[in-house]
Amino acid sequence: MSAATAASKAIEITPELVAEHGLSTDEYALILKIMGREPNITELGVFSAMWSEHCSYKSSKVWLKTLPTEGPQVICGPGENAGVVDIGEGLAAIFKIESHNHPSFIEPYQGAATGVGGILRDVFTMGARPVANMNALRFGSPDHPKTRHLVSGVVAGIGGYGNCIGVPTVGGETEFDPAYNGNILVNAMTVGIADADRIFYSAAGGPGNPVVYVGSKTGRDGIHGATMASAEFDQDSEEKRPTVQVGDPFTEKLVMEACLELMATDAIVAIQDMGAAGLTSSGVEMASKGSVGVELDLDLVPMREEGMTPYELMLSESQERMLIVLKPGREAEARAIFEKWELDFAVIGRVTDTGRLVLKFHGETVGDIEVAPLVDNAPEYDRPWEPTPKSPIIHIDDVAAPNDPMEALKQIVGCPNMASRRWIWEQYDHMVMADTNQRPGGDSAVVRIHGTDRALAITTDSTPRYCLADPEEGGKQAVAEAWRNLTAVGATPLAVTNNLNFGNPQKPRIMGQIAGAVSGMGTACRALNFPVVSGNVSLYNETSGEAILPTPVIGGLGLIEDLDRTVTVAIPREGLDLVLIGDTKGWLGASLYLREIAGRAEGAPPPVDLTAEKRNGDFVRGLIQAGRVAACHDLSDGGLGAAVAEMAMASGIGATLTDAPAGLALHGWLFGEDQARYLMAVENGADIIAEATAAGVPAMSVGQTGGDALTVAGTHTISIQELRRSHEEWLPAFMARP
Amino acid sequence: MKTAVIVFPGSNCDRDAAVALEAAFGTAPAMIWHRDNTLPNLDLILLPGGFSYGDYLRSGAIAARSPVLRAVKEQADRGVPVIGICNGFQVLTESGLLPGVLMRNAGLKYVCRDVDLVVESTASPFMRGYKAGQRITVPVAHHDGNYFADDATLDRLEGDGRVAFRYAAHDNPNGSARNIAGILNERGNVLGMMPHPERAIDPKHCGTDGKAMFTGLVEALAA
Amino acid sequence: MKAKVHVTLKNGVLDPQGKAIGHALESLGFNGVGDVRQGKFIELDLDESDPDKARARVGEMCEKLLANTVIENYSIDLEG
Amino acid sequence: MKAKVHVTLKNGVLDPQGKAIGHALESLGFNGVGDVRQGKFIELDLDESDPDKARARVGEMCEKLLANTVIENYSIDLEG
Ligand SMILES: Nc1ncnc2c1ncn2[C@@H]1O[C@H](COP(=O)(O)OP(=O)(O)O)[C@@H](O)[C@H]1O
Ligand SMILES: [Mg+2]
Repeated sequence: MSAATAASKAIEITPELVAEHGLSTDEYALILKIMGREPNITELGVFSAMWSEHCSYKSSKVWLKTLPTEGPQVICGPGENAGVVDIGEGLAAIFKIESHNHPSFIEPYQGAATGVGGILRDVFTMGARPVANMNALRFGSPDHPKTRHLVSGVVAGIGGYGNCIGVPTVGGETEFDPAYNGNILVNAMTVGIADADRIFYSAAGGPGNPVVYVGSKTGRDGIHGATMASAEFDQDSEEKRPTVQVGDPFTEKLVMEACLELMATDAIVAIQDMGAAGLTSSGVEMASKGSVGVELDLDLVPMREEGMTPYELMLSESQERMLIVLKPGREAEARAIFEKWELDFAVIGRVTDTGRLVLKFHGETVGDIEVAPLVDNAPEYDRPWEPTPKSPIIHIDDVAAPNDPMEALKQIVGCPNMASRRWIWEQYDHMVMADTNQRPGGDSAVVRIHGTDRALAITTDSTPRYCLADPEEGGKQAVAEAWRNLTAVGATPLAVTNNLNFGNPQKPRIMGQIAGAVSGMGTACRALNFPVVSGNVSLYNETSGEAILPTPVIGGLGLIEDLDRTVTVAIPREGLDLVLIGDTKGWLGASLYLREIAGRAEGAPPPVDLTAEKRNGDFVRGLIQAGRVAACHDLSDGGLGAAVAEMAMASGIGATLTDAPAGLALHGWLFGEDQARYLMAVENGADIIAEATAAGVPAMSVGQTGGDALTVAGTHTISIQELRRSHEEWLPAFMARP
Repeated sequence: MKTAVIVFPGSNCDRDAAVALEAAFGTAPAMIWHRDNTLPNLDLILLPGGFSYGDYLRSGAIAARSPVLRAVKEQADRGVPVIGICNGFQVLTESGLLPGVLMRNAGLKYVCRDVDLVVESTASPFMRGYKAGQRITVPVAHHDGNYFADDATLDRLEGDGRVAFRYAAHDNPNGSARNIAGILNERGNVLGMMPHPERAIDPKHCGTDGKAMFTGLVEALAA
Repeated sequence: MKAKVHVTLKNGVLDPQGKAIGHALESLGFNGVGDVRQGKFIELDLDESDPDKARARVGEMCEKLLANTVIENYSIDLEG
Repeated sequence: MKAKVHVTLKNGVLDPQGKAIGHALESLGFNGVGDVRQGKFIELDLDESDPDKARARVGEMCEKLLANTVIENYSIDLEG
């Protein structure tokens, strides 16, 4: 082996050290085979990072491969920093979702903030200007002593980062469940827009080309606690080094502007943000994608702290850094741009034709690894799994009717999982960039494509209680609901990104949830022409053996061709007909009603009929795009009752709703969660119902808009004011509690 | 008519402001980088919202000491209209062009929402498009918008008719003294306000109640 | 040499953060907490070894940037 | 009695504020300023006259509210 530095040589690679790096004995044996010798500590660190679940997707890859990723609209599917879809007129939307679950539990503000920073980088790395942020959040029970602190920190952190960088946070979702007590979920999504012919990729090329480091300096942020605590590394540090990364949105804003400025030239060969595993993953991925080698001189890395070792430099997760391969001779031009933005700029290495990652430090070679096997031979496991046992189907007759249906409705719209999220989104600048056409609170956020009358619709969705009961149907439902939310604003759904949040994949039961959910997602994406273009996997969300609910979060993106032909959930005026699209059977299994009112969390979730979804959704979208719908809301949690209440609360105009059709109990009518349904307010209900019937779409007249109350079946009534009080009160009151 | 938007590192409403100015004036404003220490002769200068220098130390503090601010001050002294919106208002108070300070919101949280404003004074070019007493709805989006000055200063501002906008009673989003949302300098050519009129020029975004500020400015400057 | 600067709000200036901390302490069950004020504490490394010069220099920094003297006071301690 | 609490970032934790202040001082022409770190300074009035009890009490306040002990250290001085 070539010379290693004293520092690296001093550390003996013991089985304990290997284990601390999260590598199994088999994996280590493979490393020995690839290296043909024992790795030094820096090399071990590189393998450990690249073969981590996070970077290698070793437990999920076999399943992810089954997802549909193609379609005429797809410019770039999974595998790059983010997915790219064609949105017409020479533009592309670039988007992705990513989790920062564990760091946000440890330090909610910084964890969430750096999560937003990371996903923003993934998107602008590809040449897009970010135009919207979303966030999908799951917290523990409201009664859990940590919950309030976590909600407050996470929301402040997401706002703190997004507000400062000036990208609007336009929507998301927030749920509470005791299953997240020890593992909250913070999934952040960013959507950006780029010229379709100016997308930047990460494949390095051109041996001899300079490898450039830009952005913040490297510190010891986020280097794995377990290894850092070992005495050899940290002898002179009196306080245990925090592994928490601190975000600097101001610097990120500068990095973003500088990168976009450089991208307007033709100086870039490849560009890659430094995310998880920092310089290691960015360097290795750029080399691997381009089938080239990279040689880095670690002395040239801008450093924030003294005495940093090659190991630390390669594994640091300091934020707001990028790696760029420039065309030859373009250094000065690039440097001038970064200096204008007062950012560090350093040529730290070269592209080579050796196919090897070579690391130099103090004039010696401290790492030398062949890139292809490091990436291609990364472990991949087809882990054993058990299918989730089917839950029983719950019949309406077995579910108690409420004493007072309007009281039940009031309770449902005010329960922790349905209450207004205003307290959250008012802390987010959701209007900066002046293109937010639909603010948080509706089915999808609608963000205008700057300078045009076209827009993107964005949503995130998952119903973990369905996924727990039936991962396959739950996976389908998450996709279907995202597709429906886009449809409900009149958008044509284009593609999805997804964040798979699960427990320990080494448990066959959990692996069964993953297998089921991914399979359901794939089925739904295929049926709805809604390919997956990017995503992220977060496993091991368990504490003391207690796993989170299976939570496959779908981030959906759709296109609106004409902003004059989009609708919101708000009932705009009196005297409109309410038309319900889709079949209502009164499915109460795994429903909110069952849990919140009947106090039972059980039963099979509503089945998803993808043919009906597609047919009903296409019909509704057609009407909206033809300008024939005044307001529309898809039906999901809380069913018809919750939907009509939300439509009324959004504008202050009430409605009367007909009684349940013959043979259906009122609580099934109001609170059943049958899928593939929409409630529309329209000018001429009879015509629309006739057209629907002709098209084979179930449709029925269910009432009229007007007044300042909600009245059902002529007798049950509640004022909008009272509904609103219940809906708006819970979250601020909860957050104000000591 | 020549207008300019000053861009600091961390400004993020600069584009929104430029769109609003271009819509009203028909020509795009000059985008002036913070390091420029000389300015061309201008008819209107706008300091945009955002987080100049990350709003580190104090909101607007570092921007207020940048070279370009000296040049802005010179033009303000010559009577050129200067408007600071949100972070721009913070820069104006930090630089001494306007009295008082903008402290952390009373609720301590960032707040982004529509607020109802009352137009108080129409005695400046900025307010020409409005009627005194008019109520308008314009969004706010800030963490430090809690206007504070000593009582003597507040009395003077009110006595001199230099309160441009107030939050409607019961709609004060940040705890500002006397519900103050925007103030003028003595000469009436410098306006600072926390709400964002440039976000309210388009029915497809946040309504149009901010438009009159820009169209009024066009008229006032042409007069 | 190291300078430690305390920047505190002048008397009579409202302190929303201090007030909120006071409230929060109370609701956490800490009784008997009176006034709470929050200020800033800034540490600077200086390549100046003469204490008088250092003090003058840091004073200037405070006047020009570190404190908003309309509402804030500052004090300077030197070390090392 | 009065408690003065200093809350500072732990070593090695990035301090974006301090960094920005350092930059700003430099561009204002102050040379020779090295590292700048910004922390919080909190003053509390307590109705407690026993220093040991006061210190314990304020320590608890720091752990529970005043400091984010994942990334911050705190120190307590008592007066009066
Ligand atoms: N964390 C959040 N950030 C911003 N907006 C949120 C957040 N959580 C929920 N929202 C908004 O609240 C509204 C209701 O959310 P949700 O009930 O999940 O909608 P849906 O049932 O249509 O998917 C949506 O407009 C959503 O964007
Ligand atoms: Mg919806």
